[in-house]
Amino acid sequence: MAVIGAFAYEEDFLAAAENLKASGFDNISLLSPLPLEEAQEVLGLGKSPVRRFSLAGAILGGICGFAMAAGTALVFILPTGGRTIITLPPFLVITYEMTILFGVLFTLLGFHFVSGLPAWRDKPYLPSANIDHFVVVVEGAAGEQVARAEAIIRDAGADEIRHVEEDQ
Amino acid sequence: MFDHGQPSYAEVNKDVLATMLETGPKYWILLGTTMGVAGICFFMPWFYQLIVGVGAAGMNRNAVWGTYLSNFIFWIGLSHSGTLLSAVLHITNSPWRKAIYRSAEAMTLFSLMTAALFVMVHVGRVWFVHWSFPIPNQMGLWPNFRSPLMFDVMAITTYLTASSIFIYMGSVPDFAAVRDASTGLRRRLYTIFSFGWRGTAREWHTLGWAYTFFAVFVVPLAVSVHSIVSWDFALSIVPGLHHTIFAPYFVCGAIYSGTAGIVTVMYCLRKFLHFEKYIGQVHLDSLGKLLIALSLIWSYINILELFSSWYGGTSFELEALKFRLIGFYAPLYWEMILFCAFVPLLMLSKKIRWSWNKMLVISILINIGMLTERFIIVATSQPRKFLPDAFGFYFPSWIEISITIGSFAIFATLFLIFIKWVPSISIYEVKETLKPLRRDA
Amino acid sequence: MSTFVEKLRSYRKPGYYDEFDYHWTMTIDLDRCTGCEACVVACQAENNLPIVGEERFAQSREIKWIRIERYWEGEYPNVKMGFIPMLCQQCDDAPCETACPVYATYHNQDGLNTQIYNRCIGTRTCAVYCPYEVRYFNWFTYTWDEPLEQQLNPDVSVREKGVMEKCTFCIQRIRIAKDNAKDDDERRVRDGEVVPACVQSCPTEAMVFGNSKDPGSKVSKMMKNPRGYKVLEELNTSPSIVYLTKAHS
Amino acid sequence: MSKISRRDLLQYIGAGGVGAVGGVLYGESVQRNVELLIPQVVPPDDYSPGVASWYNTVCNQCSAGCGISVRIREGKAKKIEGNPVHPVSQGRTCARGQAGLNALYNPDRIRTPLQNAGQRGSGSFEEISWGDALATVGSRLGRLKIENNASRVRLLTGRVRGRLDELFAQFMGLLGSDHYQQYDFTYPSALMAANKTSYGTDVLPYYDIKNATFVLSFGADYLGTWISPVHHSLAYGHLRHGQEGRRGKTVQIEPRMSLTGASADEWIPARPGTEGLLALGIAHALVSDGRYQGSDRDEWSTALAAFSPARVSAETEVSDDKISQLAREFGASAASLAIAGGAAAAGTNAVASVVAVNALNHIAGNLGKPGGVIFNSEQAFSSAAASRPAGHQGVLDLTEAMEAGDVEVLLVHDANPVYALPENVRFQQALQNVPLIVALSSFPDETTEMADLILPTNTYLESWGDDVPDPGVGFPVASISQPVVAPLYDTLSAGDIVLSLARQIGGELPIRMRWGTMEEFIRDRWREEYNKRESAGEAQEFEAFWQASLEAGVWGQPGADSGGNSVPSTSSTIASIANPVSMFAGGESDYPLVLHPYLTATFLDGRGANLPWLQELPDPMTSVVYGSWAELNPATAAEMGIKDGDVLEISSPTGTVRVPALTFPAIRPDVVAMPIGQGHKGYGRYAGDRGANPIHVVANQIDTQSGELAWAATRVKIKRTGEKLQIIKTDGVTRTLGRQILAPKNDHG
Repeated sequence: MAVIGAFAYEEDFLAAAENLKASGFDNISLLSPLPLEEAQEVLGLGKSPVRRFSLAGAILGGICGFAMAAGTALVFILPTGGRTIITLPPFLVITYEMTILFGVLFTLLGFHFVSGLPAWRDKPYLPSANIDHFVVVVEGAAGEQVARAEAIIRDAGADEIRHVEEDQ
Repeated sequence: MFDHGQPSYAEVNKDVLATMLETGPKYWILLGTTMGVAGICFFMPWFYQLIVGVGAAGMNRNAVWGTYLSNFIFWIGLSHSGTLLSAVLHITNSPWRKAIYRSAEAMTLFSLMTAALFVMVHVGRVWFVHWSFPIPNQMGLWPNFRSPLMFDVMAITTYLTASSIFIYMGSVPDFAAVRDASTGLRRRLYTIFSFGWRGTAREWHTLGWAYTFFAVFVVPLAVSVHSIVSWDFALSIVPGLHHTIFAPYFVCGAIYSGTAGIVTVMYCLRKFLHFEKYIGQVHLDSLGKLLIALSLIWSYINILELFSSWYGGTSFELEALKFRLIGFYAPLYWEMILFCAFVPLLMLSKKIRWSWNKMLVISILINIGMLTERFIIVATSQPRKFLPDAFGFYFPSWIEISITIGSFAIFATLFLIFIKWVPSISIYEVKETLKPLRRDA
Repeated sequence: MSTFVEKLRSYRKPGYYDEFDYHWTMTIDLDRCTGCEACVVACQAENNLPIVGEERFAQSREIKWIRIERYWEGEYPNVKMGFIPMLCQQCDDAPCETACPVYATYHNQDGLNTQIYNRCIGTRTCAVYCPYEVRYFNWFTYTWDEPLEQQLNPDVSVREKGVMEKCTFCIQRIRIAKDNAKDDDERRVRDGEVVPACVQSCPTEAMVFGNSKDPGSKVSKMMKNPRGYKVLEELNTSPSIVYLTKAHS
Repeated sequence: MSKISRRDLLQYIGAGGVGAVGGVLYGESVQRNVELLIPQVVPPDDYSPGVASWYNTVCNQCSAGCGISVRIREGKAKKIEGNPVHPVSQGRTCARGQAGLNALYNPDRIRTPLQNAGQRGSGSFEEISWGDALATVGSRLGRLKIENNASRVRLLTGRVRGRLDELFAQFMGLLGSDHYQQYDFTYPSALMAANKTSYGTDVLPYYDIKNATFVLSFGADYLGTWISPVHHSLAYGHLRHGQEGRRGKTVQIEPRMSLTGASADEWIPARPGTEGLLALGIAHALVSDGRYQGSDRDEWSTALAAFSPARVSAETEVSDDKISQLAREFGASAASLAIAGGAAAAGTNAVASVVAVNALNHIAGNLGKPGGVIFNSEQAFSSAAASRPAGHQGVLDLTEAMEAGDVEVLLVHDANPVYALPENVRFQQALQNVPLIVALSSFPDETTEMADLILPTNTYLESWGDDVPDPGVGFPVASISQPVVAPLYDTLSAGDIVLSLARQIGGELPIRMRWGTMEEFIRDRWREEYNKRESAGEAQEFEAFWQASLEAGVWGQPGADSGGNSVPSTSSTIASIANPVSMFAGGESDYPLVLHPYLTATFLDGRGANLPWLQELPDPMTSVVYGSWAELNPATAAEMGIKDGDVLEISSPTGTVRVPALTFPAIRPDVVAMPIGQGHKGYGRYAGDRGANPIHVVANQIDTQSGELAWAATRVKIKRTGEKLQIIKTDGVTRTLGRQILAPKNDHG
């Protein structure tokens, strides 16, 4: 059972989120039509692990880039222009590009990994959360928790409250 | 920031989505026209050229590179302000970016695609162009990574990938908005496009971090891309091309022409998609100031280039310089100087900077100048190389001219398709610039 | 580890080859050259150069692997003409080679700047980079009016549209000579055994071709001539063609 | 090895046969249009796929008689190179020689006998069989012979030497006509006539440029077009750097810089027509300086008294300093040599000019010594027909006879007089009076087009023949010309046509001309020569000699002295010294410029214009391809407001041509030069209809002494037509702009 509360005002929404959190509801989602740093603070989201992916990707890309340039030059040795086989200046350019390419790709991977997207299963959601409403979703609530959560949300001034069965 | 008063959140959704969901006959006529022009002016001549050979173009022994390559640089250049500007402004937290960046990035993507098409048109045997990709081929041979052209392949594919990811990731929340506002097939499609985006704090948080990293990667990438394109020329020893200044020259020129391109695109969006509410004087004013700065840098580099050619004093450089300044293509050269160095100075006047129509004209002139600049680089240096006996002359054929015109139609077609598939203004970022609603307000 | 480092070092050696197997070199004595262009036709006959037609000439799209450049000096009546045969200089530090993304041109064991038509995708970068402008592009697929095609040399491929081509120092002749030498008890190719078509035809014997690694070869002796120089030497392309400048009586 | 009985073998063969039939049927059913790698099922003996063989023969692209080797693979000719053992070419070839393959494989070749099918000259022909063609000609000639009217038969050929010449002569002789005439525009007739005057013998001496140290050339483009360019080029290379520590000097005197002038150390643009005078001026300086020590010194002084440097300088526009410098160098050089040719030997004073040059050689003591003029008194295989006149006077006579209706049958072989004669000779118009014109030719050209019957000939690469190079090389030499490929089409060699005609005519002709083929004839003649020299050798021995000669392509006796040092009498030289001033057609006031038509190394007198390689060969001096032009001094052009590409109307007193202008830095301001060779009408697709033919506007002036055409004695006026024409050239800028191209850079600038 999930409890959904939609707010028209950001401050009410944030207040509800804080109260819920203080009341021991851990499994809450805060849906908003735009990124809200305050909401992220409520959930205690600090530095995102995405950055590790970026770093790893960049390093891996750099290594792969140089390895590709140097390795393929070694596999099939074809001298050009009197240059050395492993010609550093041009290979560094390749390394540079590959660093960025892998950095970007790994950041993408990191995003998917950390955000849990794509999520194909239906999750509790209100379309207005993507327009002008701020939505609190209390997931995994059972029994009296449902009523308690509902009370907190209503007290905070929600426009609309819904209960949704979760398809666990 | 908003010339016509602040819209509500819901209005933002409605206004932006309306441009996608409501399509009038005008759009279809326009799309049909651009597709027709692209087909007739670009693809048909190209097909003809594929059959007879690149000789269908006007290039010859003395100038084996022609308008295809100069157009390639032009389109790569045009791509520059989109993603680069968007990323820089994102990192520096400039709020005026938010209303325009989506279309600017789209411009990047589509001009890159057009540029890539020109590579295909340029090469002699396009059916073997995959041999230049770093994939094993039937000859057991890998490409030559020492070649500046390989830098190009790597840089442009990376740039294309990064730009696509950049624009896509920035659009995911907006895809969710489209999903919510639509039904049927479109809804199903956008469900997939939006990855099941709900807008949770965690999703926003991750996207914010990822997006910042994308931006951080894209800025040096974009700088490297045009540096690399300049090295196609500068790494040769051809007089008039072999200049150290070429990388900054090309990067600056690229941002310059791209920024002017944004002004043009903004004008069109505002005019035809009725974004007057969101794209306002502040954007125009900021871009105008940026253009002035860029034009001054561009002029400075140009003077530097002339100076170093002259100061070097070799017969090679002087002859190339002479051909450029007073040779057959001198009128084009001076046209470029007029359009790119002097016309932009008009924007010093706030009256002009604040006028949409005048800015449109200036931005188009700048891009004509930049198109010429690339042509001048290609067409005036090669025919004046080292052996005077091999001095020659190059004039584009009608096929090249037609393909050049067609490329603009391709770009326009892609852009027209884009505005129906992706919200051309970032919905959520515009909301960020609005003052948050307060109960007491 | 140490072998790895050694190996890496060896790969950093310029040109990769410790030394060339043969170093084919040509000398051209401008004091003998009369500009008669016998070499130009000889090359056309040997290497299947297309007959491009008047229109293509008007468009500067001729294909002549060797051409005679002419330079006037002075004004009438004290006017002089200088001829200089211009062909691929087979530079050891060739600007064209590094430019090719698909390795269609590279430096082989014999110090030759080779052009592999099959690999070429026609970016034409090599032609832009070449300071001697001796690379020629196939703007079209050229055909021969029947029965002129019966003359085509079966040892040399006919190039299709979109491919760059240039002087090969008649590599087909070099190959035949090397094969013969190999069959003949694995001996080395003798001086004078290989002559490119242009050198062969030259009626004034202005051109000498041979292996400059062999100190006894005729070309090595010619290279020591004090009149010797390389065209555009200041570009540091290390050409394999040494020109002997005009002398005065 | 397993044992297979004969019976088994037969069975296998039978089975194989069934299989083969099945295979063939299957093959037929799925047959696609494939080109076979090996064109013959059973290749001939001398044919191995993938292996190139070389056949030696003689080049026929000009009259130098170079030996060539032709590379053959799979029965196709691939490449022409010089025959290394041939003393004329010594392994080298010129551009024209290489392009012989274009003649063999020329797409415009005449492939079957043709009969005129419309108005004469309309160019419409229909195919007929060889039998009909030969019967037509043979019966006509036979009738004329019986009617005793054989003198109404005329044979006009290009320059033909060796046994073909003999065969032609014999044929015409047996027919009863003494009208066998050669015409070759490039033939140095004036030189022969002058040598007759100076030395009493009309041989072409051997000019030993190779061993000379100072070559003074009066208009002779010896490296490009004159007599034997390949041989001269070899000699030139030797002159420059053939000997350690010695570099010969060359000086070229001509109004427009030729290929040879460009290579010369000094180029002296004397006034056109005064080259002989200049020679006499130099001779005068030599004699008065006391350089000449002969017993007839006083006589020479008297004879040359009129040619003081001052006077000569005034008339030739060469400074007297220059004249005395030339005299000094000419006299002081170890081996000096003066030669005359080109326009200098094509004025109305041609013979007088060449005689003057001969005198110069005589005074400097250059006769009969290395590096000088060497006389070939004996030629190998000499035959009566060896020195057939190839002159202009004969063509004029022929034209007259045709006009008078005295010619009933005209046989033309390998000559194109319609192209290579001035228009006011009216040769083409005269042809209309000839009832039957038979052309023996490989290609359609202006003259062939006028024919009633075309008998297609093999090219020289498909024909038998032999040749004695003229001039000789200092010892007896003869070359064999053999077919290197089978005839491509239904064509016959000229010799075989003549032999067939002889059989057709009957009577004593087939008895006297008993050879079945040209090959048989050549063999027979070589056997005779062999027997003469080798005192009745065995047949087997001749066979070996013949095979060896065939393989080498040439036979010679390098040891045998041909009498090179026997200097003929020069007593008549003094007496023949005359004031050699050319008379020009056209007054100076009406026609201010002198027309200087020149032969090009590519087309010669136009015969090379149908070869695509030569059309695509940039002109050595201007880099122009595919077209002709008129060269003007930049000063003259500027004065008249003429720019490159302006179409000019060049009018002589006898005709007009239209041709684009091209400024040329090395030409006298009072001269307009035009290359010969273009301006064809009907010489195949490559010659096209491009450019203009300067010979057509040349006035029919003749040399006063020899009657040869004075093609360099016409004045013209030029007019801009206002039209523009792109001159197609491969050169960009022809100045080095101080770049390190022709010479190493000096240390600092």
